[in-house]
Amino acid sequence: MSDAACLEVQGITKRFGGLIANEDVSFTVNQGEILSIIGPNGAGKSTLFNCITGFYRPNAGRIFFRGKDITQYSAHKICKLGVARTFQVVQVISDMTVLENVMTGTYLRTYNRRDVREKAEEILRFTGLYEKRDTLGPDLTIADKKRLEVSMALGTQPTLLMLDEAMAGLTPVELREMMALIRKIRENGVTLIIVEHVMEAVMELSDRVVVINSGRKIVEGVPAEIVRNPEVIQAYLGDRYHA
Amino acid sequence: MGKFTPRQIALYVVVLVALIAFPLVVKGTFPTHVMIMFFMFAMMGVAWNLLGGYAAMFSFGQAAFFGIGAYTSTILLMNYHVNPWIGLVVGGILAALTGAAIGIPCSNLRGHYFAIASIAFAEIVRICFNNWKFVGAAEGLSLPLLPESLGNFMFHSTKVPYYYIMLAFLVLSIFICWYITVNRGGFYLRAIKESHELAKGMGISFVRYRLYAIMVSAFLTAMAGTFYAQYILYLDPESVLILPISVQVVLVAMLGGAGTIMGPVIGAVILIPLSEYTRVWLGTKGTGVDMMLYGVLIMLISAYQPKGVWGLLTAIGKRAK
Amino acid sequence: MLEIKNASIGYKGGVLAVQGISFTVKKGEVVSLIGSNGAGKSTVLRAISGLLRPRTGEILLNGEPLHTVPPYDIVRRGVAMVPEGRQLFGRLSVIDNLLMGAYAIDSKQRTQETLETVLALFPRLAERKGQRAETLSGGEQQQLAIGRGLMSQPSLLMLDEPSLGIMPKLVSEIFQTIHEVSKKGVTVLLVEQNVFEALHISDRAYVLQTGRIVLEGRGEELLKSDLVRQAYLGM
Amino acid sequence: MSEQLIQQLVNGLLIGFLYSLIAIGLTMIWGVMNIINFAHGDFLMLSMFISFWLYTLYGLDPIFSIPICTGLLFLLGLLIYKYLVSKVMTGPALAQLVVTFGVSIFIANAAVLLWTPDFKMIEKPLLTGTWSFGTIQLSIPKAVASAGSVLVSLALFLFLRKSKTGKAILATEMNRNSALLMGVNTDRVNALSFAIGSALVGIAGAFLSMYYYIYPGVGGTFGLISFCIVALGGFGSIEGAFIAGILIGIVQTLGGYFFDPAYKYAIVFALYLVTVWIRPQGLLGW
Amino acid sequence: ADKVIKIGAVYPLTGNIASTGLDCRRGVELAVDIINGKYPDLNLPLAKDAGLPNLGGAKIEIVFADTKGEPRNGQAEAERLVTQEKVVAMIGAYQSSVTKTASQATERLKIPYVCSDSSSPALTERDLKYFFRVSPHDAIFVRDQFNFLRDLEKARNVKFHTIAALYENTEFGSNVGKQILKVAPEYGYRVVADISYAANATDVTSEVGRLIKASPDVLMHASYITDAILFTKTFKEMGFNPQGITTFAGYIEPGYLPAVKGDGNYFVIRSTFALDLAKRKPLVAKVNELFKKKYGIDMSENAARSFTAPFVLADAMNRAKTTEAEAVVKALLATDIPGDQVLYPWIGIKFDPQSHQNIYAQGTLVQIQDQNYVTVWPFDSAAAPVIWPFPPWKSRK
Ligand SMILES: Nc1ncnc2c1ncn2[C@@H]1O[C@H](COP(=O)(O)OP(=O)(O)OP(=O)(O)O)[C@@H](O)[C@H]1O
Ligand SMILES: Nc1ncnc2c1ncn2[C@@H]1O[C@H](COP(=O)(O)OP(=O)(O)OP(=O)(O)O)[C@@H](O)[C@H]1O
Ligand SMILES: [Mg+2]
Ligand SMILES: [Mg+2]
Repeated sequence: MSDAACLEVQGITKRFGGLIANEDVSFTVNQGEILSIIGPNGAGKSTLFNCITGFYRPNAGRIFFRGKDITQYSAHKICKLGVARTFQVVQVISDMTVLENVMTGTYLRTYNRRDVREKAEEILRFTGLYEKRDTLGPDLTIADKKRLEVSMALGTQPTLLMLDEAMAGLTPVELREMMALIRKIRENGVTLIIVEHVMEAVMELSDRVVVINSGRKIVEGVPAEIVRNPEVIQAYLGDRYHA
Repeated sequence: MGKFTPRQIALYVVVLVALIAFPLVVKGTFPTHVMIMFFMFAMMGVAWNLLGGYAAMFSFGQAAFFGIGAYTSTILLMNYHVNPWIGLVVGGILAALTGAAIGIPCSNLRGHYFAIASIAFAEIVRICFNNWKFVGAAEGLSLPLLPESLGNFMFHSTKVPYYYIMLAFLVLSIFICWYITVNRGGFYLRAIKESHELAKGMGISFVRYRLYAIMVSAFLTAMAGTFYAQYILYLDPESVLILPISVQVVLVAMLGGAGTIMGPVIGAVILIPLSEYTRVWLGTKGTGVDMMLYGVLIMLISAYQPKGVWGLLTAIGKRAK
Repeated sequence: MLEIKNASIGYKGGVLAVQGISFTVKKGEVVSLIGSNGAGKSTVLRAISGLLRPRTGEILLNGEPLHTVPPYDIVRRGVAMVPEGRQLFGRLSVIDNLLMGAYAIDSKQRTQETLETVLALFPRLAERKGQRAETLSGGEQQQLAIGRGLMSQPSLLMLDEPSLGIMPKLVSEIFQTIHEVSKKGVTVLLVEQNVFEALHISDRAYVLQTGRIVLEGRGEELLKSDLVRQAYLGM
Repeated sequence: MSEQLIQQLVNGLLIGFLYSLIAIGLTMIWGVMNIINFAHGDFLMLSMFISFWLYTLYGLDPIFSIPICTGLLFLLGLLIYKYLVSKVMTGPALAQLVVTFGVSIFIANAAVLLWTPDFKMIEKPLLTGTWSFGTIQLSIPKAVASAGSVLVSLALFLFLRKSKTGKAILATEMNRNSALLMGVNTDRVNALSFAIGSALVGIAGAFLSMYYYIYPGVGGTFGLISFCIVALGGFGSIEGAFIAGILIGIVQTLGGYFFDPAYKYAIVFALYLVTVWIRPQGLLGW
Repeated sequence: ADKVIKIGAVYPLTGNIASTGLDCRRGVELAVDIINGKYPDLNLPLAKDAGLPNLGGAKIEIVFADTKGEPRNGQAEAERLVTQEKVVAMIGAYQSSVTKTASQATERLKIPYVCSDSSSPALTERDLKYFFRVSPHDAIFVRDQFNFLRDLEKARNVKFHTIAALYENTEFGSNVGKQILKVAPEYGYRVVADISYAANATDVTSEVGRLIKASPDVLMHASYITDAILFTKTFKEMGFNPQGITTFAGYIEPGYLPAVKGDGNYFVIRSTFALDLAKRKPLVAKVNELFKKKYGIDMSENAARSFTAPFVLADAMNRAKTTEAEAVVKALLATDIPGDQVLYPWIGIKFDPQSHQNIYAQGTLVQIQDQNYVTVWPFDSAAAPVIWPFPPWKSRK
């Protein structure tokens, strides 16, 4: 295991009854990089996410986070170790304001109420939601909700941030903003794994891409290679993508 | 939340002063008794609120904690001559531990499953106490009469000291719950209430925080139980462990406004005097009309003012500004 | 066919999300509503399908008022909606979800035929027939939502961000499907973030900004307009 | 000894079937609307009183008052849904939980006012007595009620699974707005489910009135146990409630027989707690 | 205006056992009518004069209060009645647990309390100064039943070997159960089944199953009314046929017989009162007539029990010539009402100076014969011979 490895996934298999959602998936995420996971709908990306973050127990395989075997850890413990995530369907706390939502995340590592508040405000400035800090969570637009979810995850001060379709449903302008935010997060030294169908974002952001299909990893490589891979085109991108 | 305007602070101070002055102005045991019952149910409502209002764990089993508090201090006093104040703390701890013991199997239960589980748990406790010789079984326990003093937690000639003790308990409970809810615990409980998934994703061990909530709630409720035992000086399973007590607590919190600090207090100030005085006025007719009115009130408030009376008051307050 | 006249729409206890908008959709057209998040697009669709009521103004379908009809009858007038966020029946199977889509249709035979068409359109759904909808992957769910919308054999189909969370290969297929559906005579009202694809297949489009229509025109035309290029295509 | 064991098993089954019959109405309401009807036991009591008065005033045997009890309880369900429950459907969960408490307190005390707290019993119902199979005694009315329980459960199960309305009921429960978009009149569906749930307990009441005493508090323990059954079986699961009812009947009877009758309900509640510890969604819940 | 003496009465007038509370209340109200009015042909204390002659014809007024059957309300209402309504004495409560807290409150307030309707032995083991009990308690009742069995053995030349104790597990039943277990060996009976159960049980087949398995000669059953009805039905259904069944409380509630009709026949029940006493005691007939005139129903056991307390209090106050508590307590201690002035087959009313329990109180046993309560023991005051052993269920119509 290299020093640079932030996360190492070894031979993960996850079954739901007879259905194999992940089969023997292995890959490594290096410290400070952005790794994208792409693949057809139902390929098992979210499942993989859930296995890594402790929401599912894989049937086989092991997961190491910064050298530590976290395969059997529960979700909240993994978060405490420094892995934060967002959900494919946005989740925010509906009876809290934006600020309070972020404070909830921030409480993970900070105890004093005032410090928590300051830190949360700082994060909101960073993510550009500061102006809306007193808005109730559900009153935000989708774009802002996604941004809030990222802010909440940042509140837990992760070293690895995992985003499940954080850019779905954004307008091109919003997409640009989100991409900028993700770059900024990376610049702060956070490693990122993103699952995304928005290829623009995948192409521009990722250092490396892992492609899975029917639960198995089919290829891994830099974005430019991936989009030219016939298997990927056939299974995922479709012919029109080049157009 | 967590911040008070000067006007609010002034209001709370005025109310508190009025409550402190009450026994000096209004003499008579019955009004004092009604106030004590109001404080007691308000306290239990506040404790329940931490579970039901903030963490959406709708417990219908608070009577179990109430009973454990009452029984523990009484048994300690009767069999081992332990001072009731120490009994109060031991009872609270025992109730908290019981809460934890039941909280673990129930920690994955949501919504109604939790509600039913809490009923089942409280019924088991009731049935066991009802048959357990050591705690007097169905016959109950009469407390030994100690000389009247604060140290003995017992007064025979007047109810006024009970009044102040219960008022102090209530204020203490409100403070504890307020403190918890404006700090990490409150944030975490609300996150858990929103979604277990979300909470886990934010590093919140929902099992642990739900347990904390149960334990604090159980401790405070058990305190009320010890108070009850010292106040009535007799207890049996039928008077401290039954479902109607749990239900009363829920109603107090719900009608006042669950999930708000003062809601249960408002609920209690309406419901308790209402039920005490309707019993006095209508109860002797033996027709149950008082209970029918009570039922109608509950239906109307929950159907037409589902945020509780506190919700109504804040709405009015906002409009006034 | 569909006419929105000066409609203002808002949520309970909130301010107006849509203010005095008017637009029309003619029979057989594909019309897109585009606009940034929170512009009020979904709100408009909700009002047409009856989930929300306009506070002022009216909504007419074939000249008859629609805004006084209860939502469950609107379907029977041939209006179907594929809502934002899929909104499936989580514990029903894929097939049962599709059949619920045909709830308003009384003919068993027609239902069966549509079902076959839809399954042919989304082979993935045929594969997962018996699976509970809530355990489908995000994209599978989206497919199911669209399929369910088609099951009522609508004359007006409204789609709220159908390409959200769909893999690139399928995105084009979905727009292709919409195009085909419209060719069969179904009128389509489309809300999309994927502005490029949406405008491509649209006959006409309206641009919504903070609850008002700021621009309208033919699909291809709008693709060339500066406003759209800057704000929605990010060029 | 083993005869007594068989007898106890039979008794457990009989009470179990009755529990199932009482509980499926509750699971229906609960599953579809996500509302615990705390007045369920009181509905049972009302139905028993209806049956009693039909017998006393018009000499109608309880077996014939089944349709009337069912119909009247259906109406009651409709009214309560329309004027109370529908108001809290979109409100806070707690209000939903509490509103039926009000109904329960009201009905129980109104019954006292109308009919006094005294005990009543139907004197000579058509169905009475026991069948003897060797040393095993089988109470005829209980056996008939059990058959009724099986039929009703089966009918409801098929109705929900197979009929269009049944599916609409399930769909409404899962996603109200979507159901609306599919053309389901969700308000009517909710009213219908609440009414059907009430009607089912009406059937149970009519059966129970054949061999049980009747007074305003009669629903208490039955209500409490049916909550347990419904949760044990899994909310909204008809099959679950059916199986859980029988299970609880048997456990209660055998527990009382072998262990200690004083603790038999404690055993039932403990069984519930242990089950949900292992399966938080109940036996057949989701 | 006439002087009025206020006496407080706490009863469960609403709630689960309201029917019993209302029953008690009727007895009390009739007693007050008799005390306050002129009933020259009634041989009851103070019946002949209007009011209390020694207190200038003062009238008794009862202030009722509802406890809902909850101990805390017993206490609160007792206190309220004394401090706010200014009652000078207290009666009632029915449930022993409520009587406990209510009498505790009056003890603190130094107000006399005369109870004639709670049967927990513990009530008169507390050495309270102001508390008196007229009626027999459960320990006495239990002994009565054993005495009955012994008398029966002698009279019929039979021998019982085994008994079963069956009792509901609230305070009343478990008290009785405890007594049965304690007393049985003294009489040489072996207890073959000791079964306590929940009074609100929905089904009691497992309890009866255990009884059948134990097959005792005699069953002793302490129950409330719901379980009495349920057990009767289940005994019949499962064919439980011991030689005889003697019972407490539930089987004599007014609701029992109307509910079970002929199935109630033959059960032997402890009682302090039965209408057939009228044969020996004309007083009973006269009082019942008044009762029937006032309420349209026959006097029940509960009503008859509660009926006595106002007389005892009024008699003591009349002798004390004051309502002042110490004097009334003194007069109560000196109470000596002869047996012919009470509604029950007692020797009379006289309180033990220490425990304040009426030492003359005793029970009788009635049996349901042809759906009537008939006094069958003590044998010398029996209205009819006891039917024993019970005919098996199969042979009944
Ligand atoms: N709890 C579950 N039970 C059964 N099957 C499941 C469950 N969760 C997921 N699946 C199935 O596993 C497969 C992988 O699902 P997953 O959500 O991981 O896909 P995905 O790659 O995230 O797809 P998308 O891009 O559409 O979100 C899908 O076919 C899905 O139907
Ligand atoms: N359920 C609701 N309650 C209150 N306000 C709402 C609700 N849903 C949306 N809004 C508000 O209405 C406005 C318009 O929202 P709408 O969902 O119609 O936007 P949209 O154009 O569809 O955006 P998106 O692309 O995010 O779906 C927003 O300001 C939003 O905050
Ligand atoms: Mg996914
Ligand atoms: Mg939208």
